[in-house]
Amino acid sequence: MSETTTYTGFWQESPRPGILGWLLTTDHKRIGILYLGSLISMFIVGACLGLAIRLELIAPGRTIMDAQTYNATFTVHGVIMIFMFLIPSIPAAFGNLLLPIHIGARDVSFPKLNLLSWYCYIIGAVLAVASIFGGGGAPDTGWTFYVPFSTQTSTNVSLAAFAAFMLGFSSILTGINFVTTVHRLRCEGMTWGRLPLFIWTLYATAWIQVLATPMIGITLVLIILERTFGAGLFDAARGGDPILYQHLFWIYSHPAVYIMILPGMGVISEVIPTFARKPLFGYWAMALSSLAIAFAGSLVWAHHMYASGMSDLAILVFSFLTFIVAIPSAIKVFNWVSTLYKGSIELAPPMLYALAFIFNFAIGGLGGLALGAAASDIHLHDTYFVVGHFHYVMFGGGGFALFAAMHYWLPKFTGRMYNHKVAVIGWALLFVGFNITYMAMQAVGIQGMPRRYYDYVPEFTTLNQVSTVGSWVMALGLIIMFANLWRGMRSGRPIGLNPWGAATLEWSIPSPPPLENFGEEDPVVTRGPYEFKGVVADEY
Amino acid sequence: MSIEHRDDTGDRFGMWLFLYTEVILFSGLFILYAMALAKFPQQYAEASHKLNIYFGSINTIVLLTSSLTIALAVSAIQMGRVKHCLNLCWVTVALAILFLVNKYFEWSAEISHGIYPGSEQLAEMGEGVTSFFNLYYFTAGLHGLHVLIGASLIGVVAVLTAKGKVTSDRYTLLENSALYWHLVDLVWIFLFPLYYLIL
Amino acid sequence: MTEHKHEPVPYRTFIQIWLALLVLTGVTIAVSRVNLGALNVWVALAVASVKSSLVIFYFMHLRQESRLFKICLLVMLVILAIFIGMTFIDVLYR
Amino acid sequence: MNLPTNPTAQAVDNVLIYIFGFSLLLLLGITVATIYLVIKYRRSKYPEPTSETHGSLWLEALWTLLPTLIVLTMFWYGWSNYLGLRNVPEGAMEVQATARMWSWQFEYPDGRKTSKLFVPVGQPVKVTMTSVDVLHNFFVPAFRIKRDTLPGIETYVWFQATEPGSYDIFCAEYCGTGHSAMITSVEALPPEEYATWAQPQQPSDEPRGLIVLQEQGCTGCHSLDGSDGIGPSLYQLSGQQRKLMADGQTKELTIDADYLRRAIRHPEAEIVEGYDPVMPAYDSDTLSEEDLQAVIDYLLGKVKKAEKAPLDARKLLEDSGCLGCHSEDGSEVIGPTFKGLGNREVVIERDGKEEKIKIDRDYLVRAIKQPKADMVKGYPPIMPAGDYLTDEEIDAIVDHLLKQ
Ligand code: HEA
Ligand code: HEA
Ligand code: HEC
Ligand code: CUA
Ligand SMILES: [Cu+2]
Repeated sequence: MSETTTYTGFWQESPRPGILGWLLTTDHKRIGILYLGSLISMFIVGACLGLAIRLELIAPGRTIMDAQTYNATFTVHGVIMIFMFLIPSIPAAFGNLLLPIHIGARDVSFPKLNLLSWYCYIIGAVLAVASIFGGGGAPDTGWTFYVPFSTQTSTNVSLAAFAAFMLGFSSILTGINFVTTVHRLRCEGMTWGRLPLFIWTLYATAWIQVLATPMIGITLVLIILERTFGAGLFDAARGGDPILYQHLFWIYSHPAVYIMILPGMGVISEVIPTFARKPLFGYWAMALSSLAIAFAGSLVWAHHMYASGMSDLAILVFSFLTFIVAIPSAIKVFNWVSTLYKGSIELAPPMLYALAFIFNFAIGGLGGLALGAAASDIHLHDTYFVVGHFHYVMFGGGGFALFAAMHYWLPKFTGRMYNHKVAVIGWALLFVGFNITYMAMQAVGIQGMPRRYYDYVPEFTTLNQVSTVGSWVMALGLIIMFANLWRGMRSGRPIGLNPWGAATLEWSIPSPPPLENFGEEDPVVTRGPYEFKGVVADEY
Repeated sequence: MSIEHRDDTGDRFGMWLFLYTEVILFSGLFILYAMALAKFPQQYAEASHKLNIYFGSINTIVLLTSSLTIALAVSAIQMGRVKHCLNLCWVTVALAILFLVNKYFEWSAEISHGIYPGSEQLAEMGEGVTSFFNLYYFTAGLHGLHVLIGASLIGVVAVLTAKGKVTSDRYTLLENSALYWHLVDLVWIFLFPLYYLIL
Repeated sequence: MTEHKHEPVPYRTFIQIWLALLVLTGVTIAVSRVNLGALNVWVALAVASVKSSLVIFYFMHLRQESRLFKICLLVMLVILAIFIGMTFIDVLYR
Repeated sequence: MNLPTNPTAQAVDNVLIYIFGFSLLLLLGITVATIYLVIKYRRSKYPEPTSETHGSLWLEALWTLLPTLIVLTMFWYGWSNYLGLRNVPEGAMEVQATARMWSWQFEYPDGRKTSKLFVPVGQPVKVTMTSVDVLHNFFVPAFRIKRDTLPGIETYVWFQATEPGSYDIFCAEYCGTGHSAMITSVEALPPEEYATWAQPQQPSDEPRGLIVLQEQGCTGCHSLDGSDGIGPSLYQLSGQQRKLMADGQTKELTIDADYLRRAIRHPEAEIVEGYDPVMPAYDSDTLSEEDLQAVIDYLLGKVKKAEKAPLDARKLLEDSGCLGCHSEDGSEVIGPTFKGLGNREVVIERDGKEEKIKIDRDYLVRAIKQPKADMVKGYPPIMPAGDYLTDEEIDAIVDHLLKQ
């Protein structure tokens, strides 16, 4: 057993020993690990609910649950996956783990606030779970909480809304922290032009978190007030306007989809150059397109509302702007692909996930174009095509990027390597199962099956069955992947500083990194993040 | 163990970012207001007359003055005049309480007239008026909550100042609380004309 | 990192600003009693903007802060204007 | 082909095909390029990269400009065809639709009300919509039209059926427990047939109360045959005992006219135990006093069903598609033949066990309503349940079959 001799870095070094050393830590790496653990747990809960949804839909009519339970199931599935899994996933877990190291700092600007943000997350998660079991029954509004249904239903909507409010607060605190850190704590020589792309995307994301999240905060508060006072804020008969609710909701929730994808794009922009051993193609285009997505993403929210009764002029404007956001995404895809040109490509597990990301994201994103065009959205709106679209971008994009990040960086933070063969098997099953599941959903959506449907007409049976079977393949892949990573972290072979031969700062310090990251002396950076000349990969 | 890291500018910058989130938070209510005003200009003017302009104006003066005192407190601590600073902080807190007391009387008067969210009487006055008062109560209520938080914050900082934890060398805490307080004032600067002065 | 501290602002400046704010408050109240139609709202907003600029630049020391702070404020205001303005595109033309 | 093209469906399909076509090309291009590059520049062949380039302004400009052009065409095409969905042609027939949890009601210019939307083929129809409770959405996949219905606000869609037939209407905005059951259909009739249908109605042979129940959408939540729905079934109410929750207390009463009146006018006051207080109140504007009386009489069984013209069972078999799978002449098609059915014995599988039974009325009813319950040995389980048939129709069919 080599355990005793291996170095354990921040896992052991701490001002406080034991469990308190974790619960009261202000170290960004430990907080990152806390986040990772909690959000993976939430992911597993949410994913099992997803499996239950698919099982119910294997045949028309009732199979395993009644309509009310089904409605609660997809609501909780959506709330968990969005607010508790994907929004915090990469920024809060890997952002915390890596942001300070990437810019050569000891920690983030506000370490205590960072811990507070994790506690807000935990409180939100606990309240959300409580809302499932509390008095009125699990919330059944869909994750969008549309009025007037959400103000009328007798389920625990207020509690769930408050939970989402806390999660939003947590996200805001992370955002404030990251913007400040990037501005204030870059080490000597870390110019804007030398920031790794991951940091650029985190920075853009953090701005969205700061400037958009409060809008969902006030929206949720209004729902709670409306439920307690019955004031009629969104009731047309009392001077309100139900469509305005949808504006407020999407003003946040559309930018939020870029909170989910941008950091993922950052991860892919780290992984691809490393495994092609070649500088990222078009660094500045990549950096600026991240900011462009963040900015333009705040201009397009009403594309979720083409069929809502909104004015036609608004449809014209928002449809136009929606297409504009697609352009920076296209730039990114083209740049990733051209980075491969004349490289030296190794298909290690993180790279496989990155390539799968590009494919899935392209399908999802191109599907987004059909949704962005006014005429076609009228047919596709609120059908399973939308469900397919967002699983492609959120799971196939955001989720796969998280898995890429886990395969890429977890060895760094645990000091141990997982089994590559098993990782490839898990990846293949996941990738194939994923595409079966969601391609079938897109197809059935084009045929006209509406979403949030407990029951469907018999014509849709076959495709739904295909989709359900696909979800089992995917489940198998996920279990293999998680099991392999877990075993690797516990008992894999120890690795050196730099197993992949990457050029960003974290690879120049021990694995796992020590408490102070860089020791007594702050680092001085003299080269860009993707200059691989002279970087040698350690054997592992 | 870790070397004390200090970045006052960074701390202030973080505070500004936080204030932006507060602005956006309130803006949700202002969006609702703007849309409803565009829809019911007449009824909004009518409803606005039902609010007591004296309460509103006095509260405006109270808040502006409290903003002055807390700004002075920051200058005082910078110049090392701790005693001055403490007095100014407590005056600010007192003004905040005055504001809330005023608000209390104003609201009780209105509620006793049957005007509050969800009331029957309100419903009879027409949709525009209902919408006006709904938004008025929610916006002013949220603002009142911020007054409460801001005043408590300043109270805590004043205690810390008295204990010597806030000094002419490190006063970011006071400065940031002052920033927060100014935000409370800023919101009111818009709230006041929009609700009390629509003609 | 260069530690940047502000010069204390003299009491007198603050008191002058406060007086200006009080005067402006008087102005909006007075203007609001004159019926200008739809213009009333715009005047009220204009005065409020002037008042808030005074608070932001003086009381909140923005004048003394670096350019970064000012740019960020501008970004926030632009986003805010977008949120409000673009919602009007729907509501006014429905 | 000179199939008439459906105007709204065509407008949407053009855009769908255009965007999906382009998307497919782009996806293929990107995927093929990626796979090619990954294989060509694999590390085993090129241990070191053969280029150190950081980018190219030219390429960058190219792939900013190209996507811009592509998406702008998509945008414009999408928008201009969308206008086709909004601009209602002259001379459209106007129908007023009301959505409620979980049923639709259509009101025609002559005041007639139905729960399915009957339209003549070839004429544009404008549906003006509103909702009485929460958001719903009028979605006809076949015509590619969709629009929310909002409480207190009017919205509209238009379409033109070009082929006679029945087209599904789904509710595509989540609205609670019965969301997925909020299905009805557009019944497009040839103009002549529509004209007959739209004739000033002869005094209908259905009791007035039943018509009202269907028009008002009561049957969306209440069954009339004793099966449980969102609300209690309205089957044989007379004399039944009810446990009610009122003001937080439970009480018990026997159903009578007074109670039914209260249950419909003020449903929130007394809630039947075990149900949610979701039933909307029907005031005298929605449900007139006479209609209410008719409903109550009907529910209490005070009206006898008028004698009806006997149903044509042969026609029913044909219309319902039964003859697609079952023959009448003894030949084996997909399912067992109907010939000689009346005096046959069959081997069925029930819960995995085989059993031989004599065909009787009960068995046939079950076979039509729940075909999966008893499977005739040797046939695949593909028969759809006949829940689109009314009880009378099933009765008529069974009578007919037994005589074979
Ligand atoms: C990670 C999350 C994520 C991301 C990144 C996106 C990205 C995009 N989304 Fe999606 N979307 C969601 C999550 C996301 N979406 C969710 C959750 C919903 C449903 C919410 C609900 O109702 O519950 C939704 C719904 C949704 C709708 C509303 C559908 C409806 O309900 O009617 C629309 C409509 O415009 C839309 C559009 C787009 C567009 C244009 C993009 C673009 O950003 C995509 C850009 C990407 C590409 C274009 C592909 C990559 C580029 C190439 C392959 C190169 C070639 C490209 C060109 C030449 C253009 N999305
Ligand atoms: C990140 C976001 C995310 C992710 C990853 C998923 C994952 C899945 N989702 Fe989700 N989904 C949403 C976000 C997401 N979903 C949202 C936002 C909605 C909208 C809700 C609404 O309408 O309000 C939605 C709605 C939605 C619907 C539509 C419901 C409806 O409209 O009626 C369906 C239907 O099939 C579905 C299915 C699935 C499935 C099968 C998975 C699968 O991918 C799950 C795969 C995972 C597994 C199969 C688990 C395997 C792992 C384990 C069992 C753990 C083992 C652990 C160890 C060994 C450590 N989802
Ligand atoms: C949204 C679904 C819904 C609709 C539409 C609806 N009901 Fe109901 N109804 C219910 C529910 C749920 C209950 C049981 C709870 C209660 O008593 O309110 C109920 C109860 C009743 C009862 C009492 C029945 C009993 O067994 O005691 C009657 C009578 C009734 N409804 C008649 C009608 C009529 C007539 C209409 C149409 C004009 C109608 N309902 C429309 C849901 C509905
Ligand atoms: Cu009605 Cu969904
Ligand atoms: Cu969107």
